[in-house]
Amino acid sequence: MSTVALELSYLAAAVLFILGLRQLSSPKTAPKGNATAAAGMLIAVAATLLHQEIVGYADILIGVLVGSAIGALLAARIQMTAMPQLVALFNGLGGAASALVAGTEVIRPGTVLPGPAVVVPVALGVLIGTMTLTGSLVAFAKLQELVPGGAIRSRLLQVINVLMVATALVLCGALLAQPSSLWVLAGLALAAGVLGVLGVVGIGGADMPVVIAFLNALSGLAASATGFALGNDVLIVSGSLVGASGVILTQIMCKGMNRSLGNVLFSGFGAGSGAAAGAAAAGGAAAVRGYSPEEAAMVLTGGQLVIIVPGYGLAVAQAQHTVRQLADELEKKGVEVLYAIHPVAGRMPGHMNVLLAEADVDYEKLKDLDEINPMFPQADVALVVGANDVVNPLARSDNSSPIHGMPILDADKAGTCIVLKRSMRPGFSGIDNPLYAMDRTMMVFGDAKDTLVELVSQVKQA
Amino acid sequence: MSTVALELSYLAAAVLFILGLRQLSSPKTAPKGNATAAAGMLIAVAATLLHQEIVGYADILIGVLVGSAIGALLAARIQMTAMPQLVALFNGLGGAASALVAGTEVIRPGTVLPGPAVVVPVALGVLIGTMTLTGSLVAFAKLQELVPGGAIRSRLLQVINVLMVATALVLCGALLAQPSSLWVLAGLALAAGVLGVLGVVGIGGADMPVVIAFLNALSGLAASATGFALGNDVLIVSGSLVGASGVILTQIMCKGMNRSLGNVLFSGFGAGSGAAAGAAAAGGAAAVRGYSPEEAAMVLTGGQLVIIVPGYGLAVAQAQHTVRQLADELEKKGVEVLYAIHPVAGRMPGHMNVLLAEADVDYEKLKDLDEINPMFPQADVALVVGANDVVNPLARSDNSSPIHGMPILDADKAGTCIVLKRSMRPGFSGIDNPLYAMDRTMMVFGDAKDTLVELVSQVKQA
Amino acid sequence: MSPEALVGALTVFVLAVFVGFEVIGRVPPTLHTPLMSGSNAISGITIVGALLVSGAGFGGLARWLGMAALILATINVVGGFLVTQRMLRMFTARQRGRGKGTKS
Amino acid sequence: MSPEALVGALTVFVLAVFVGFEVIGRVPPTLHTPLMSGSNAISGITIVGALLVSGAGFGGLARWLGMAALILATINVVGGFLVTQRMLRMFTARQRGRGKGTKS
Ligand SMILES: NC(=O)c1ccc[n+]([C@@H]2O[C@H](COP(=O)([O-])OP(=O)(O)OC[C@H]3O[C@@H](n4cnc5c(N)ncnc54)[C@H](OP(=O)(O)O)[C@@H]3O)[C@@H](O)[C@H]2O)c1
Ligand SMILES: NC(=O)c1ccc[n+]([C@@H]2O[C@H](COP(=O)([O-])OP(=O)(O)OC[C@H]3O[C@@H](n4cnc5c(N)ncnc54)[C@H](OP(=O)(O)O)[C@@H]3O)[C@@H](O)[C@H]2O)c1
Repeated sequence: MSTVALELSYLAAAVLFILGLRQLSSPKTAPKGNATAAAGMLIAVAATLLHQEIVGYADILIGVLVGSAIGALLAARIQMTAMPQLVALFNGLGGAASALVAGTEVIRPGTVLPGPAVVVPVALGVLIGTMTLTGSLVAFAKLQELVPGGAIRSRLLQVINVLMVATALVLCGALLAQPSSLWVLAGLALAAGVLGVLGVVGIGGADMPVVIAFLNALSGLAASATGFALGNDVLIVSGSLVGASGVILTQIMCKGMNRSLGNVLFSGFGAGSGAAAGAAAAGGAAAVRGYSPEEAAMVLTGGQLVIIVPGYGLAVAQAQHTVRQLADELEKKGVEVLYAIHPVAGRMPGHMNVLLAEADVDYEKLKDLDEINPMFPQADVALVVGANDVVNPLARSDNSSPIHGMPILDADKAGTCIVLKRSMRPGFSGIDNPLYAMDRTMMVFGDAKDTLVELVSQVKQA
Repeated sequence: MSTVALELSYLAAAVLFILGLRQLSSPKTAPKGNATAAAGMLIAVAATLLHQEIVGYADILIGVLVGSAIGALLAARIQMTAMPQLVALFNGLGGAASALVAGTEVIRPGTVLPGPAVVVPVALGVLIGTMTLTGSLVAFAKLQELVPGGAIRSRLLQVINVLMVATALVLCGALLAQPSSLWVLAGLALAAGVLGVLGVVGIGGADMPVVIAFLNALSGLAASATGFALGNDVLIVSGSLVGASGVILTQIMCKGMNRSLGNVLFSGFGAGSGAAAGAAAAGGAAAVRGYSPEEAAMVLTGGQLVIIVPGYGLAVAQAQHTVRQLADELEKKGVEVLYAIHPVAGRMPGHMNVLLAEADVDYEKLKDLDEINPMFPQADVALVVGANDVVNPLARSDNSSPIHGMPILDADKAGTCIVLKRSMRPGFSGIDNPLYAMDRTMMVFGDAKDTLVELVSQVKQA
Repeated sequence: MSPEALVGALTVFVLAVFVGFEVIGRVPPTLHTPLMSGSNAISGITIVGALLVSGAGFGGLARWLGMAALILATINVVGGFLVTQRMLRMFTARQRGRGKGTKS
Repeated sequence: MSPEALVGALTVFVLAVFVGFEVIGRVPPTLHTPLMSGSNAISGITIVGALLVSGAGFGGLARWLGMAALILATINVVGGFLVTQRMLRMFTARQRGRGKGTKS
């Protein structure tokens, strides 16, 4: 295949990526959008394989087979609740591939002494790609609970951080002088790797989703940089599409948490939450009374409109199917059921939507913040399932609270507020929730799934 | 200025164009958007002037001065009602400039024998650019009423049309063989010019706005083609932005008229309207009764909500300021006044908006079709000022009507419908309007401006 | 232009068309007339081509063609932006007038 | 890459960023998780670079680096698209189920 034909195929691939992403704008067309994007990838790969520069297919066959097998296995086996980890992992692998391809461009046999127009993007590709890899691996480990989730911070780490940034800059300069030096390149990758690790180690486990969206953006930028190095437009286009997507998601999440990106990346919000949690649990538990599932079931069946507020606890308890059952039973009894989805409920953007979609909940019943908040005053019951911060009224009232100004779901304005959680421990932000102590609030303690199973059978009997 | 710096400036210009167009999405930011785009143009021009290839500034100075003077004069002097003509004229000039630049690329001294990658875009640039020029000039002449507005059609014209298309194709082929032949190029331009004239001559005067939007798209494509010929990215980008804009506007207008572009361009809808108008005027006049401005003023002041429906007659009568005065007087009397703006009211997209904005009407009172239609049943009065087709209920009810299916404003659903027009002559589509014969309709015959002046003084006295 | 460069130019064209459709699709009907005249002014970007021709010191026909192109493109650019500005000022005059009273 | 080509690449980059922001901005929150995994799969486009390296017949280090890049990129692409498809199927399963009964 001639170079022109190859580049036309790449253009077609880029167009398909864009069209695919456009179709992601509605759940109805989204599966087609994903297929469109995949078709674009197929065209790009097929055209590359037919290109005249390809002389041997043995290595390619091995690489593609091994990669496909691993990828397919991971995709098929992963549990929906572990999606954040998987996305983090894939992100890292993509970044690593970009770094490797960019690096190879200057050290491969037969490369002519590359000028700055090549070396600069290569350096960026290696730097960003490797940071994405190691950062994503740390994020993966935290989410998979292979390492403790807290934010690790110390003076020493900060010093190392500064040293590494300096090293990376020096090595970038060295690469410009000696573009094909393997050692400079390896050093650059090493420094970038350490930076990635240190950057993410210092961020609390619960902030990981923002980190993942940010790493998503970085993996796109790494692909773009590699595209600049190879002079390949499809890499540049795809990389910048992904970069834009990552940046937008990061913004949305930061806004939902009412924090800036800088605050997330550098302030270690999650660092102290363990301690705060303990204190809050001790102080708060006395003030509230627990109710039994029977009592809750009676209130539920007596209502006309029940709004379910799912939170991270739903994912932990894997209770999405049971919630759906409860809603079905209530609907059979003539109760209307809606779901209130907070933009940062759970641990990644759209987390609750994916879980509830898995349980086959009609997505038209999933209402976002602006839509559902005016409805709470009319609702008879707000059923809070493992959510905490996203229904904390302090965000509205307490100027000094760390979550002040974060938009919240007005579950406290419903007739009765039933809360399912295991204890009085606070959520991600580590602060107390006065909702639990309200008169009109019924706490039902226990694992969300167990409680829901109980509720389903009670409602059935009613 | 080096080529790289020049191209970076062009990139900056393209970015400013995009940002400028984005700011056009709201009336508040729109003036800034226009200024942003103009700044982009300034950067592009300034960078070009500093480029090393420029050796003499005398010609440039003359050209820029003459062009600026004419442009500024036209822009300052034009009446708002003549905007369609002016846009058509500018369009044509832009197309001509593109054709000239593209043509010069192959015949200028020192050009090396250009390959098909240059010749094809040059041919397209000359072809599209010249068609845009002559087509726009005909549209201008029709709108300015220099020539009769009707659609001129005959077998002979069709034969010439086909001949010209064939000639143009042959000449494109010839140009590929002899890229630098002045005669081939001139022949191509001539054929394209004739095509442009014939294409627009065959379209009724009232369809001109669609034609202008379409010519707008063509002038963008001509600029893009020229960009391909010169290998100049900023031309390509700007041209395709304009092309996209023209295509979208054409689509919107066709949809508002419930016709396809093919139908507009090739069917001569406006051709028979003169005859139909005569017939309708004769048949319809007997059935309805005229009212005096006094009677109308009484109804107006008695209402609580008056919806004004402006149409092409408002532009003809230049009555925008008087409408505004009437609205002010009514508001002083406690009557709420809104404006219902149909997407194709008038003779170009957004025509009514511009007129009313000129008269300083708050744009928040201008409601579009979907917003205002549900409000007509509550309105006491619909005041139809020189509108006809856009309030014709036949579009809803009569399957056989040529305007059937065109979305209309439901003026007939208001308590009383007051219509200001000069006669029972139909509007652009040439068909009768049963609204005028309705019981609840009051026709007030006369020039819209005269009637409105009368209404203002009556309302003042009431 | 080499065939490879042509593909590059095509890529730019396609991307710009996407940008155009996305951006223009958001312009409200109220602003369609200014959009038309404003985008028209942008299409006068051929002025840069005309400048390069006019400034190259060609003689004969190329010179006159270049001059004609320059004049026409300049009318398009200058007239287009000015008339758009004139129209848009009307849309905001009302807003500004109000602003004085109520600080909106 | 020549400096001129670099500017061309930059133009493509900038336009693609505009397209990205416009297009992604319209994805509803419901679909943010699939958007993340789907766009992630798209960033696996480096696979074409990895293929070119792996197929070039290099020996030594370049070969192994290419192979590693290829495996990683393939995991990213294949896994990314498949997992996205799996998630999206959930969103539509309900719709399809309904379709049977009511022809919606
Ligand atoms: N979505 C995102 O993209 C994202 C990203 C970064 C950070 N965040 C943050 O995460 C938080 C999300 O708010 P949220 O309200 O969804 O969650 P949350 O505030 O973290 O609270 C979750 C609650 O679920 C309860 N829970 C845990 N396991 C449970 C189980 N098995 N059964 C019943 N309850 C269980 C916990 O209480 P017990 O331990 O007492 O059971 C906990 O209070 C916000 O602060 C947000 O800023 C979200
Ligand atoms: N806006 C666009 O972009 C566009 C483009 C192409 C076509 N069109 C077409 O143009 C039509 C627009 O509808 P429309 O309702 O606005 O206009 P219309 O249907 O053309 O009717 C205009 C009416 O205004 C009256 N009129 C003219 N001069 C007047 C004056 N000085 N004082 C009072 N009345 C006067 C005329 O009646 P008298 O002669 O009896 O006074 C005429 O019936 C549609 O059919 C549309 O499809 C619009």
